[in-house]
Amino acid sequence: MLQKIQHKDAKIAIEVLTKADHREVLGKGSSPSITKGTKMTYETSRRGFLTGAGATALGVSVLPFLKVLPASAAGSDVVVAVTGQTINSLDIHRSGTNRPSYQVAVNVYDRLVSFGTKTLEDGSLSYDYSVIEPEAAESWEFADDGMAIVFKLRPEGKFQDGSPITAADVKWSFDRAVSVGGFPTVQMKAGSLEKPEQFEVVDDFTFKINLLRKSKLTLPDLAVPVPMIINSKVALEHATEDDPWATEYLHKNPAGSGAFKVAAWKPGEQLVYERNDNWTSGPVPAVKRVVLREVPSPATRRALLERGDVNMSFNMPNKDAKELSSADDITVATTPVENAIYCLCPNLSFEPFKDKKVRQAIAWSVPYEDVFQTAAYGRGAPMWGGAGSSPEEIAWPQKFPYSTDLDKAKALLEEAGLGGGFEVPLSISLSQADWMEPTALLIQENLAKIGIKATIEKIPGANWRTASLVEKRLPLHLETFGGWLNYPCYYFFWAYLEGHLFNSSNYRNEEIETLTAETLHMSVEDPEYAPKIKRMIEIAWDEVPRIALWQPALNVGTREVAGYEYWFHRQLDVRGLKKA
Amino acid sequence: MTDVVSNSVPPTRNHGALDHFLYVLRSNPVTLLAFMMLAVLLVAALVGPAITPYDPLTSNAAIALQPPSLDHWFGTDNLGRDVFSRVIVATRLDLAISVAAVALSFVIGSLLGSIAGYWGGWLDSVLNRLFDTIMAFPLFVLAMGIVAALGNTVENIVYATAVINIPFYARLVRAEVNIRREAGFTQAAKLSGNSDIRVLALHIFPNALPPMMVQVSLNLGWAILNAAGLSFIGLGVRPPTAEWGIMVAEGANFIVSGEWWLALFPGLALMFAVFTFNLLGDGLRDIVDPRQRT
Amino acid sequence: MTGRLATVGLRITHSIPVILGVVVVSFLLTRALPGDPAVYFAGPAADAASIAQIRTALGLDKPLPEQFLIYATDVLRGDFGQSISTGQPVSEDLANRLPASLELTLTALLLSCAIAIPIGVLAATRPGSAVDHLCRILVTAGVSLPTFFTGVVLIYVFYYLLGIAPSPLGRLDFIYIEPDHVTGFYLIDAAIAGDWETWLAALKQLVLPAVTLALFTLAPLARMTRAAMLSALSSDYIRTARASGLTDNKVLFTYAFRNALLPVITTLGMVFSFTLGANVLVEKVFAWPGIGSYAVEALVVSDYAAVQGFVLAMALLFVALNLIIDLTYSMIDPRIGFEAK
Amino acid sequence: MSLVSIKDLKVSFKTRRGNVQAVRGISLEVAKGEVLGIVGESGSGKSVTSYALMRLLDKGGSISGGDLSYGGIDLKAASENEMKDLRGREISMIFQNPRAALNPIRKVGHQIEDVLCRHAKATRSNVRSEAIKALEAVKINDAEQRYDAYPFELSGGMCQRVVIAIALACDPKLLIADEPTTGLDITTQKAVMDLITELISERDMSALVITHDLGLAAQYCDRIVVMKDGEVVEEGQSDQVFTAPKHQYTLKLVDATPRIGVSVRELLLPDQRTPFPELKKVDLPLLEVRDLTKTFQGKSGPVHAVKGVSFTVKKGQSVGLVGESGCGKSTTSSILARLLDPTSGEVLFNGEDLSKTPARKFSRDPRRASIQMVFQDATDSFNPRHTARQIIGEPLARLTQMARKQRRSRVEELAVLVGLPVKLLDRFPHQLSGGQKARVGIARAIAVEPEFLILDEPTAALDVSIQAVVLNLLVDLRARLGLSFLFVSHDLHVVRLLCDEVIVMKEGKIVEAGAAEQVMTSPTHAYTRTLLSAAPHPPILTVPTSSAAE
Repeated sequence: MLQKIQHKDAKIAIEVLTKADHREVLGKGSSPSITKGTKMTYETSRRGFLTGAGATALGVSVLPFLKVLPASAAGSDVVVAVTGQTINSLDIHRSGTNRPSYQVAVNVYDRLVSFGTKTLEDGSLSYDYSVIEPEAAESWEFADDGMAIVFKLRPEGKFQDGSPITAADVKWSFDRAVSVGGFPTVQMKAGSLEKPEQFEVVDDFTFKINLLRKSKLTLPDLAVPVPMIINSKVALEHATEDDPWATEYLHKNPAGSGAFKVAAWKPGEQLVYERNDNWTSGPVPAVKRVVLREVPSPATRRALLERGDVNMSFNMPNKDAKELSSADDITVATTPVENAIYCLCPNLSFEPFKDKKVRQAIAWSVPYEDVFQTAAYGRGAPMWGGAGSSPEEIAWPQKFPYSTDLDKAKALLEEAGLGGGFEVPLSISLSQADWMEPTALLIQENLAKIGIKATIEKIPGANWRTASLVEKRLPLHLETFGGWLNYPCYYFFWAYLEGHLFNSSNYRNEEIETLTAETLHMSVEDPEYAPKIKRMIEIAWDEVPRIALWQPALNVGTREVAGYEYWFHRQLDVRGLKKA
Repeated sequence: MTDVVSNSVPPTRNHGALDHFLYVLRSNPVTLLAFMMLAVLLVAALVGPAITPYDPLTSNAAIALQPPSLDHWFGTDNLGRDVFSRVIVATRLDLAISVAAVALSFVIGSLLGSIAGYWGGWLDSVLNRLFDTIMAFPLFVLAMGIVAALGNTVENIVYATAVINIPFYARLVRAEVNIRREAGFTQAAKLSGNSDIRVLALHIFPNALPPMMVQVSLNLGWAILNAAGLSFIGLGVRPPTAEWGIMVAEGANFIVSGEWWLALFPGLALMFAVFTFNLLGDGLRDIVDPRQRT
Repeated sequence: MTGRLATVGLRITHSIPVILGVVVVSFLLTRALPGDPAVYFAGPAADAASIAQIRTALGLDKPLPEQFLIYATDVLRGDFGQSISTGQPVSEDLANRLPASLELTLTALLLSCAIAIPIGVLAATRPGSAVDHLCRILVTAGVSLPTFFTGVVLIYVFYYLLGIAPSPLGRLDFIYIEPDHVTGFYLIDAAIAGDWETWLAALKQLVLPAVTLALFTLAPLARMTRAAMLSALSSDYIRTARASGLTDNKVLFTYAFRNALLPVITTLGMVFSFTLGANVLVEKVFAWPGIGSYAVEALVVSDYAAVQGFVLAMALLFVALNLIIDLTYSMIDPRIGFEAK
Repeated sequence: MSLVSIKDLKVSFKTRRGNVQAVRGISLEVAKGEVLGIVGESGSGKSVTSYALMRLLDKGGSISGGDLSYGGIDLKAASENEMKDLRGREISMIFQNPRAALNPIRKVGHQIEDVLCRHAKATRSNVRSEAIKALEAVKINDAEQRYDAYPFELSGGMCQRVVIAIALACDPKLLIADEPTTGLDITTQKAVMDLITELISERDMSALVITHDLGLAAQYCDRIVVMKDGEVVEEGQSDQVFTAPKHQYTLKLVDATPRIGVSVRELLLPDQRTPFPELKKVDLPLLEVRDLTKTFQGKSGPVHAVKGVSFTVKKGQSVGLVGESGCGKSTTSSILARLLDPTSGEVLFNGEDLSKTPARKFSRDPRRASIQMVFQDATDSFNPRHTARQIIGEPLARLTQMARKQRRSRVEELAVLVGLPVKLLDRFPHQLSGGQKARVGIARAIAVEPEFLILDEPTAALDVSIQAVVLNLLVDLRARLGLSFLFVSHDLHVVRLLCDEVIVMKEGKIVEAGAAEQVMTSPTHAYTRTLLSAAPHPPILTVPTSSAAE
């Protein structure tokens, strides 16, 4: 009884604080009706216990002896998660915004549409690529000629500041995405969304996109984080002549309509989400707050999860995932990343790799199983040992028809006239050393067995993109690419076409160039689609400019939290989380 | 009072360098310990690769992450390599890095410090500002910057470590040279017809050696730590080369999951080496200083 | 007093070339870093055009001397530029993070002094004894451990195994709210706010990283204390004091220790600036939001402005520190006339 | 009844070579009101005795036998706390090098207060005035202001007064003065000794004066104990010890003390005296110094070290340059040795102006060999890493074309010439005694057969008996090699022994110059007279020294 009363008191105190003190981030949420508190309650509440009542009641005398306040005690509507990376901006459109920051776009902003949700075999949740669902848009329809899409916005749609979501906001946001340059513009382009003229405000709640071409990629591309809807009224207030898109303002101040608000953000330390109780684009989330702490050391992250100090560890190392999956109270969701492969890339700009046989020899020499077990701890899907030289289906990625066969490798090398072997640097990125280093070491060892002397070259993270993708000057290197839009043709577009960013092998094949161009926008249902894709895969297997190693997996460990959903963007979507 | 002691016992014979060395060892158990430890390190560095039970580079995924056993005294790492062999083999590289770095900074620092301390004037001022500038950098970050800029090879780690140590030597030598610039024996050497450079090189500088030996030995240890720190940040030597710092840094990630041996043994080896060098300092000074002989 | 002020002015003038040197070197160093920040910050899937656009936006398309000129004028105006990776003005980042590093370093040094100085004094009063050797070995063992290793081991033992320590998550466990910003030092700010629970929590977070750093700084301090005490104790004025029948405490503290303090303070200053730069590793291990980890991250992604700002801030700190040491020195030692320096 | 009684005291030190007996059973007594001098050369154990009395032996030292008592208290058996109560209150001590004897960073007033408070001779309220009284007692002007002074702000003599004030603050009964005047200028020496004796007799104290200077002991002490190698060799009333020494060693000491009316040969024991060599003098100027000035840039403006000095040294002549510290004599000698460039003026050597060649380049000048120097502090003038052989051979290697083998024999030749046993040639400087070092220094200086030799206080650090030998050696060498000397010293008595002419310098200027005998006997300048009178005046020998030895 006593505890209950205390609990109530503490709750009020913390609520008061939330209003009184904006830095307060962990209280029990705010209620607009209570705006004043006595000085006393304010002070006691400064401790801001997640436990609220319990710890306050036990008081100072007990606290020093509490080892660590477990997250499990942190109240039923607060989730504490850890991640190894820093969120450096709240604006996905800004240049310099890093990948981990994309989750802000997911959680704080809405898009017109979203993907559906499905349950995977292992019981974990995943987004469903095949289903497009409404988000800020209530409904949409294609024009008769298929060259335009008209979206009906939800009339009740509200931004977090209470103002309505209008078509003008959508247009402003889309204009921004295609105009600011850099990644957002490129991503929009993938959906054939290239210039502001395509976007049209029909009326307050009707928004029209005029298409440049018919493409299966357009609608899915509207569900990726980039085309988020920004409150243009707020943004324009802060726009200047030099900064017409208000990048300075939105960088630190989100103006969205999403399920969560940003309650606190300290780059390098933490980001705190607070529920938007008036979310209009979906069911209001179950948890009130999500605290995302940045902990660079994976060992510390693991310890925190194991000790129960956090509810969630996002993007865990494979080894931890493997070992913790057997723990009783920890659930590890390991989802193979769609449309992604870890590969070994021989660069065709370098003499020995111009010969297909040499590339094949290398493909036959990789100790796949050892690499998969050592570098990935068996998390993910094997991409070797496929049955035939032609694919049965169009799924991507699928097993390449190679496996470890040093004799075959040697023979191929002989055939290529390089029986004596050669020397080559094997480049890896310092910032991805966790999987690249063991992989490279094992490959290096086997290459040595067929006479190829590889020296491992570590390239600093800052230089990796320049060297591998922009200048494409690494003779033999490890590479990873995953397409957000889950189509084989999309993967080929980025990774097999000459000059395209992820084709770090400098590969060119006329047939693939043509086939990709033909299939990229083609509907999957088109009868021509499957044969063309199969042909592309066949060529890619035979010519192996990219030697697939395995399909990586995203590991997320949770504890007393349910509702984690895998997304193609590989960022934490906190909207569906529930305290178990 | 002390002159009583030295004068009332007329020295009977001239002790040789070896005698003196042995005396220093005898008189100070810690120094004796340090030299014994150094011997262990040197043996490991010289014959290490020949005596390891396994090839330090050969992986064996089947026996990855095995705890220490009779077969693998220090266990195996995530690629199934024998940690014991790697720790032993790494000795040579780690010692080489620190010795090379320290030698480089010793030579350059001594040269610059001697010049600054002996001639003084504007040269001294300029050099001093230069040293100040280097010292004003957060040194470890400077080392990181250098390695990052030049690329992470063993040579560059050596250069980076040397650069950040140069001011310490230069300062020390400068002070030591400065106090001897006007000393009687310096003047006597000039009277004997020695040019400035001869006076500096043959008379003043050798006398600055004893205090420098302390610095050298401390720095040897510090250079190893520095290289290890760089490895921890990811700017260490190339894999699969065995190096203590990298092994500790990588092993550190395995501690929480229970594979403590990965970090512990290279960590102990690292500590052993640094510890040895740190302990060596005073003993080395006593040995180099002829005034300690009677 | 005016003389002192004049000398302070003179000292500051002396450090101008140093600061200038640091500005130039840090500029060149950052430009020598590998990697093209434009590529890095253009983000994934950026094409050549957007990379070029970013490059222009960053001013990286201009010739080096012009870039330097722009940078130098900005610095003169107190503008350290904007960090690309955190997206914040560098000065703001540093102002946020410097107190964290300072708090950690100062606590560690305080701890270190509290142990090293008594040990050094003890060893100096019994040179050559077992106590002396033991001190030397212990202290040396401390400095022989790489800080990141010590840190990880301490976390493993005290947090993971024993559960005594709080989770190694930055400056304050997330169940606490950070105290009102006054100094940026949580211990001080919490004390000002009278919030002793937060104070205690902040202290608990500090213990492990501070111990890690302190272990590393024990050796130079203890060694110097010992050496300085030995030389002070063997000096003539100690003999005079003894011959006057002064008590052991008086001789040891008023006479020997105060004199020995001078070199110890010099060492302390060096250790401080060294530690502040070198706690990079400790900050990384303990997720401590200090400037060290900031610098490392900036360096890794070639974030020019952040690296330059960090280095410059450290250099200014270094100059200020030297000034403080000089002032302290002159307070302890009357011989150091200010004009003599 | 005696105040202090020492019986069969033995003190030993633990060293690298085992235990060393520094004091081998000495006995002595100090009566109330008596001033006892302990005289002996370095290593005689005289200081150790006094430290043993205070129970303040250095590390490794211990009283291994005998009895010590003070006013009936057994000092050997007294606890450390009892000793602490005695020190400063009953027995006080003053030291040589007074500046170092004071805590450099504590106000002198506070240092006196520390002692007063320790022995409860003052309360918190009156401690300041008591300390000022103590300062006044040692005749410090403006005691009130000096109270706030730090040692570095005081002159050497003033520091010694403060040390005395500390020692006497608590009215002890016994004062031990350990070489109280060493390191002070001769005029200050006298003032300090006069003050000590005055205060002692005023307060009816006893004193133990430890000194290597027999003359000083004879002048200020009632009774003298002569120590050698840790043993007492002679004891007696001071005039008696000095005028009628009984022990051979005392005789040697007495003889070796330079004093008016004795020649350099007479400093030696009679059986060691060889006939005075014939000195060749040529009436040709070797070195002419004209209007030499030297100005240093100090921190607070220029410092004029030498202000227009002119003099001539003739071939074969020996000129003495006398003055107290800071008078410019060392600067002058450095310029003449071409280690320093003059600001202005000429240094004509055999008619050529040496100052035209900068000091920096002079080491490669052919005339380098002609001018050599013997340094004041032999230890400092040797490279500690070189053996005596290397040190003597250095100028030969640099300034002559001698082959290695030739050089080796020449070094040995030189060693024989200066009386250094050849077997010592392979020792490092710190392994040699003071006298041996002086010989090495001389051997090095004459190795290249210079014409002109500058002797910068070559005997200042030596015991008198060794000084006597070295001075005679110099005389012999001068005769044999036809050298010209410039002998720089603060001690007129020593200069007189060796020099034909004397130049007295004060504050960078020559105040008096003339033939040595004449300057000594009838000085014209007041400063010269002060210098002469400040030197200790031992009782004149009444008995011819030679008879005592027989």
